[in-house]
Amino acid sequence: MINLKINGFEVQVEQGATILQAAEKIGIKIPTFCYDDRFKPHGSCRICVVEVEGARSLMTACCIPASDGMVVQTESEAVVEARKEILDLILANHPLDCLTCEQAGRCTLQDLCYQYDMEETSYDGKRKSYEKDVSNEFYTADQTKCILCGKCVYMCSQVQNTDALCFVDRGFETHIGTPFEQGIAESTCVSCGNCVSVCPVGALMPKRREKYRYWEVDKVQTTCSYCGVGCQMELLVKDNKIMEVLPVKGHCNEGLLCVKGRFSFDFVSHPDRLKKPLIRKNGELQEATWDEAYDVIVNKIKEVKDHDGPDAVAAFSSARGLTEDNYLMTKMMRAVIGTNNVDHCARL
Amino acid sequence: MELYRSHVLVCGGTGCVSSDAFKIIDLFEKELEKHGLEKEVKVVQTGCFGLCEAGPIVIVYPEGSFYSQVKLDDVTRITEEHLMKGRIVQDLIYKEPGKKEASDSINNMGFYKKQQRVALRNCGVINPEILEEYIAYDGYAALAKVLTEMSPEEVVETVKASGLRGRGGGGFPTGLKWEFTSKAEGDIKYVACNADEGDPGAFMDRSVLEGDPHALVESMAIAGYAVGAEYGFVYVRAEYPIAVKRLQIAIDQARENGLLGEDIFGSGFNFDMEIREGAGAFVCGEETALIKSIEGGRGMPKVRPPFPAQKGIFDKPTLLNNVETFANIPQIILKGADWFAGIGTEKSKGTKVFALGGKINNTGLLEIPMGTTLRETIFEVGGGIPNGKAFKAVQTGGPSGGCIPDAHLDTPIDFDNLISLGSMMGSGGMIVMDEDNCMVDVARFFLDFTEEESCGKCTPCREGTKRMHELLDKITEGKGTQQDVDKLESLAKTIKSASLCGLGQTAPNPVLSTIKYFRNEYEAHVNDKKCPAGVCQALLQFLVIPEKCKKCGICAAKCPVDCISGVKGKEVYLIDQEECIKCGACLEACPFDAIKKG
Amino acid sequence: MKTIAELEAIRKKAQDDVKLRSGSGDVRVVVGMATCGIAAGARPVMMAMIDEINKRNLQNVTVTQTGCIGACRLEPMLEVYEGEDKTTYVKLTPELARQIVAEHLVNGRVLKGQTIGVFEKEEA
Amino acid sequence: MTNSIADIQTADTMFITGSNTTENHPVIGAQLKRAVKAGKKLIVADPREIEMAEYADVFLKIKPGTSVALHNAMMNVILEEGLEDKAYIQNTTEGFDELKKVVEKYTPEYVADICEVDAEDIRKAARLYGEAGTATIIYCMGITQHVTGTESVMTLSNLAMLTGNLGKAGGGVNPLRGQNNVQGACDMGALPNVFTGYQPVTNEAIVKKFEDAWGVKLSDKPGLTITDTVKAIEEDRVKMLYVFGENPMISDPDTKHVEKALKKAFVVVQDLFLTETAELADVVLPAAAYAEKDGTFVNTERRVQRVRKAVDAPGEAKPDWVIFMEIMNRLGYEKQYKDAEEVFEEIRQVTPQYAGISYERLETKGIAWPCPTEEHPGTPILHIGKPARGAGLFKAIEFVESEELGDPEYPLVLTTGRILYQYHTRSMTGKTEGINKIAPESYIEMNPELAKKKGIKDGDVVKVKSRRGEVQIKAKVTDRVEENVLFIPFHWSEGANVLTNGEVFDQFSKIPGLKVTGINVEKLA
Repeated sequence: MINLKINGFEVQVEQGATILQAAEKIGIKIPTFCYDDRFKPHGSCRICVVEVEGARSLMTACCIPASDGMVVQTESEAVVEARKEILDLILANHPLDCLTCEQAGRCTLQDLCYQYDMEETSYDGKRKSYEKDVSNEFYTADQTKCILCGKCVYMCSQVQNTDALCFVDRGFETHIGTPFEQGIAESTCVSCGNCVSVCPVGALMPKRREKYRYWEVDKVQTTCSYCGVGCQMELLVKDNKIMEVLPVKGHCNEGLLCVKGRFSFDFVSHPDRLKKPLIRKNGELQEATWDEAYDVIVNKIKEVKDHDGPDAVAAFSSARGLTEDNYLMTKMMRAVIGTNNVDHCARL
Repeated sequence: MELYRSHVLVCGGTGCVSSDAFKIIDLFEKELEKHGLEKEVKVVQTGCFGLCEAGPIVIVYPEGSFYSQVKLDDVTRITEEHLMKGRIVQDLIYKEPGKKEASDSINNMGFYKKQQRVALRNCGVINPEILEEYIAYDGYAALAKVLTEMSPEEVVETVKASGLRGRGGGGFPTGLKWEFTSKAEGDIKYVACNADEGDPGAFMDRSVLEGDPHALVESMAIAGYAVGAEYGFVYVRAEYPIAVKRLQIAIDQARENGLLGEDIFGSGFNFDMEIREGAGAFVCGEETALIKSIEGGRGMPKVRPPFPAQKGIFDKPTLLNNVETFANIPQIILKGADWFAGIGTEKSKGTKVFALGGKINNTGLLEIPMGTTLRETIFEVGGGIPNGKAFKAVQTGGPSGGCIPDAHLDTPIDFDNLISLGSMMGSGGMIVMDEDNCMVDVARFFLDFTEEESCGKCTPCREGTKRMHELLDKITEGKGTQQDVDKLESLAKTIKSASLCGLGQTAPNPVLSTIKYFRNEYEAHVNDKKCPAGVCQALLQFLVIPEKCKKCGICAAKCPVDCISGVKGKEVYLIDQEECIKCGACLEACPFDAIKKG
Repeated sequence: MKTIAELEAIRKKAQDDVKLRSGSGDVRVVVGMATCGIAAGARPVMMAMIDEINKRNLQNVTVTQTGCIGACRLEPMLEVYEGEDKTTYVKLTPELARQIVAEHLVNGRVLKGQTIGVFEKEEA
Repeated sequence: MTNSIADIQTADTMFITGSNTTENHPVIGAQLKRAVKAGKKLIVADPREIEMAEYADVFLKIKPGTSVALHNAMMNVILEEGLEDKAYIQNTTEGFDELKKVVEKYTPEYVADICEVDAEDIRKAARLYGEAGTATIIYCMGITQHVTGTESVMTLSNLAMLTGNLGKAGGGVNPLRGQNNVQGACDMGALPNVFTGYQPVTNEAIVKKFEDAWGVKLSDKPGLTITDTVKAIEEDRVKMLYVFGENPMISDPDTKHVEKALKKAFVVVQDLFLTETAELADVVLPAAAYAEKDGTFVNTERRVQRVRKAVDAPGEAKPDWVIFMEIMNRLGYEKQYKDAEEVFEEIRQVTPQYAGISYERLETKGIAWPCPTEEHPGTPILHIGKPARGAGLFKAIEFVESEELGDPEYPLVLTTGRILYQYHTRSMTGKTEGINKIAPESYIEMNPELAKKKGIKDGDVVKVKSRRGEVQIKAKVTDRVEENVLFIPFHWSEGANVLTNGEVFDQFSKIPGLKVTGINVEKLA
């Protein structure tokens, strides 16, 4: 175990824990843009710099391991000065269109500028400007807004392992692109949207079906309804409608989703959804009330049972329904109708 | 081997090659054949002699006659006079600056006298493409000694005891690096050589690769034995074709002769190596970026720890030194740690190679003992400032070094002194500036480079160098204010302390040092809107001195934009400052020095 | 390479070749190689000299050439410099050159018969 | 799965067979790729050169339907080279000698011809698996959807037991579940032969237990599987069919048969949309989607996780369990449930594996069953120590060539599967514009050589015939498949299941042999 002092508070952590993790342990928040515990430490953005007694220069809390006897200041004058300068530099090269930016409310840059009272940049130099890549069906990439934290690149290469995104060019010209700058549609991108989920600013944004603000939505955590992995996710709901799906770090998905879970939720609010029971009357399926429908079904069940016995009724249950749904379906068949003729498509 | 009475050494370094060295060699061979001397006189292509100023260079032994700026036509004369009749062609012999008569022999030239060549000892002496010549100068004796008489631990100890420090810039004790790597856990380990010399004007590594490639092969094998590695990588920039070619030849020769490969000198030790060519990104000189590049990735620096000694190439423990560092190793092994530790200062042992450039007479490569003062280096070895101009500053350590003023010229050169002066040793660039240099402009020039070469990974370096550059532009264009200077200073400090790698942490040095030592020049720019050195176009002013003006009108006639008015013979001429484009044509034209620049 | 002996062998051989680059040895042999000397046969004399010196593997002897020494009638001639002392040999042949190496350079015995003094006396 | 998703990434060697992981379980695929990048060894066996193959140390491009032979050959090599775990075999298994006898003749050379792969590669694979400290097996429908599916799975557990890779971290035999709650449906006894928690309907004590719990008399006669049911309808043994959230018209083999059956019986369909199946129904009931109800799903690693209501169901649509409850009530079974949690509480009572799981515990994180008590942390890895049934039983299995093949009229092999962008019968993914732009229509993958022979170019519409029927779809010319093998995704109505065989089944699991169908292809004149 390692003992160190952060802002005067003693804290004990495992060998190898970073200063950031040590601070988190005692509830001290150190700002980050580029940090994600799923990546190899890369310390790009430098916003997490802290002052370590005896160190030649400031140190990045996200990748420097805590060492015994370390004395750390996370908000000292030097630190705040450096953070403000870094924010100043980022703002100098970032469009200040927060009024219309869809990331507003979920933007780390916005939050930190608020925290450190950075109203505007003190520079009036060159700003980058790139054409927005809208070639992907589900998200857009606007390098003009990118702060080059590198999260998308590392997400794609180290966690999702699709290697579609990379750094292009050097110095001030550096930007995120795809190999040979062919555009996302032409790349190996599988539209998982995991890069979008980690973008701290509005550079990578989902293509929205309709307008909403992040502070307008309710968040409901649930389990994905596609394959059997059981990814955890958050449904962002506005006006009784799903606006967006965001990944949640669950047991099995480590905060990842695939194209289906992340972007294919339109079916829920699709106009073709069945809204009333239908009964076939002289060859046509026609709308009916629940009572009518239930009567038809119940009478049919009775009739068949009386005439041919319970085993003349069969049911296909659903591998897509709830556990509870399946339980009552099997109970209905076994306990109430009296047959074991229940199966589902596990085999298909 | 044939016996010759005379050797003609022709410099085959990149500098001289670009000025016809190869043609000169061919011509010498033709001429000698013509006179039936090919059996008596041998033409040898060597590495760089260092004094590139004087290239192409030809040295004739045994006399040691130093012919400079040799042209093709001179070859015939040298052959017929010197080689046939033994009459040295005096008018082609190099004359040192400030000396009347030519120096009789290379051994008596001031440029070489103060030098002590350890890393460069074979450069300009042997033919780098002939293994035997290297061996003749004790080549591979050190490897033989190490493999047959010493344990790996003893080798590490020797290097530690020598006090050698990394010549790539950091100045980290080499012996410690070797020790860390040898102690690191790992079945496979690597030795790597950083030959990605990025500093503009610096070419000491190139010179060793071109002039003495076997020295690198030998030392890397020694290092491999010491740290327990069986394979080495040399990372050379592709812009060094001759270096790559000669190093490859050396590697092949070493293999053919069993100096690389299995069971070297019957010791059971195996070692082999390969060249990896880099695309010439400055940042790839940074060790973690270099490793990424060797692995085939984008050259971007990585956070340390872990250090290469723990997790380097392909996450295996890796010993990484630069060319000059390695070039010292065989001598240390042969002559002993004490001999090496006897050279230099308390904390910086041995010699250091510098690439001397800028406003200096002896532009070129020189190797001097640590502790030599800047003054000695510039005025004795370097031959002083040309055209009697006054010295203003010397910038050491490449584009991210600081500018040191006259007041500190008597500082003995070593790692720590240079840092305390706000500069650094770097890989040994040394650029001299005289009174005609504007220090603000100089800072701008270097920022131009570092901004371009920033890898773009971390915010302070990527965005900050750009902004520093823009502020310097503003100031040199006369649009700057005192606030800009202050902003520049605080920004520079943040970049220095918050950047990820050495590039960003040092990039502000030119700015900080010039502000520190030449603040007055900055103030002149922002307050009086003047460029004291008269470099910054926007701040220049050409004025007619009335009392000197003879009303001849020549200036008006020469002015390309007709902004000079006056009446010939009647009234003094006047320059319209609004219109003037500061081309200086009038100044040159005026026969009476009646126009001044200010 | 499997033994140090192999390396040593190569080194010895190679050193002979490059030795003259190591600048002036303590003993310098200067051969007159102006038109007169060459006409009189100085070149074979010089080559014999060099050859003999290398055969006997004499270190610290440098053979250089010079222009007309000034007594053209006595060519081919050469001068042996040892520190301050200078011995001038004249009317040489390749054989004599080899003798000079054997007697003078090795055993330190000057070949009285061939020195310029002797000839000048004869002429007087 | 015997082991957890997190756990399989810790194996020294992963053997992925019959699973196109990166397309069908993308998030697991990503994690496995990362494991390989980190130095884990990977063996992939598949008829198609799937993405995972690019990461494999050994890729065995086997002929469809030959896994049993391959697995036997791997065991043959393991025994040949003494790589088996003798202690494990001694202490925890039965039937080893018989296995040994059977696999003897499955030498790599012999099997190389059956699977159409290189014998050396089989050896390499066997060594990678056998020499590894821990080795895990990951499989999917590519193994099960065969006439010999269950046997093929048995050969996999033989392989795992032979090398002592069962019941330990980083080992195991891990089927990846295709749908969000297959596991839950099975756990709930949505199978003709078991109650919840796999308690057999044929066991007197069990039947008694449920009779007491439910307060009614129960049948102890195993019911009909889906495929049996279709037959039974044709033979008038079944008159009424209740279809809950399924679309057999597309997902089931030999859809022409299915259609006949659905038209014949009285059919109730309960779904989100008017599916191809619903269109043939007599009554259609509108159900609530996952985002419109509370409950649980059980994922492929047996982890029970919460599903939560985010929006209201459209119109009069109701949660499925409510519908079943209301029908039960109308049939005179009075039990009422006020919410899904109350249903779950009853599940706990009758299902030992679920006894310790409650909504309260699930609020913060999912729990993997078996979880017998409230204090029990759950069981991410099964069979620790020894297999659940006591001693692990080796089942020696012989390879049999699929009957689908060898018919000169249908000389080519068709195999089926899913693609990344579409899901099952597209009733959900088909509603997303972007998805349909990327994956708009059905197609058939064929090898360039075959295409050349047949004069077919990439993008041509071709006619694909089997004994069951024919489809006309676009050709995608690619060397992902071998010359005599073709692939059609089953998502589309004009897809694979028009051609697949609905009559021959796996003798144990009754799974149809979807992955091997004899077909012929020709260019559309």
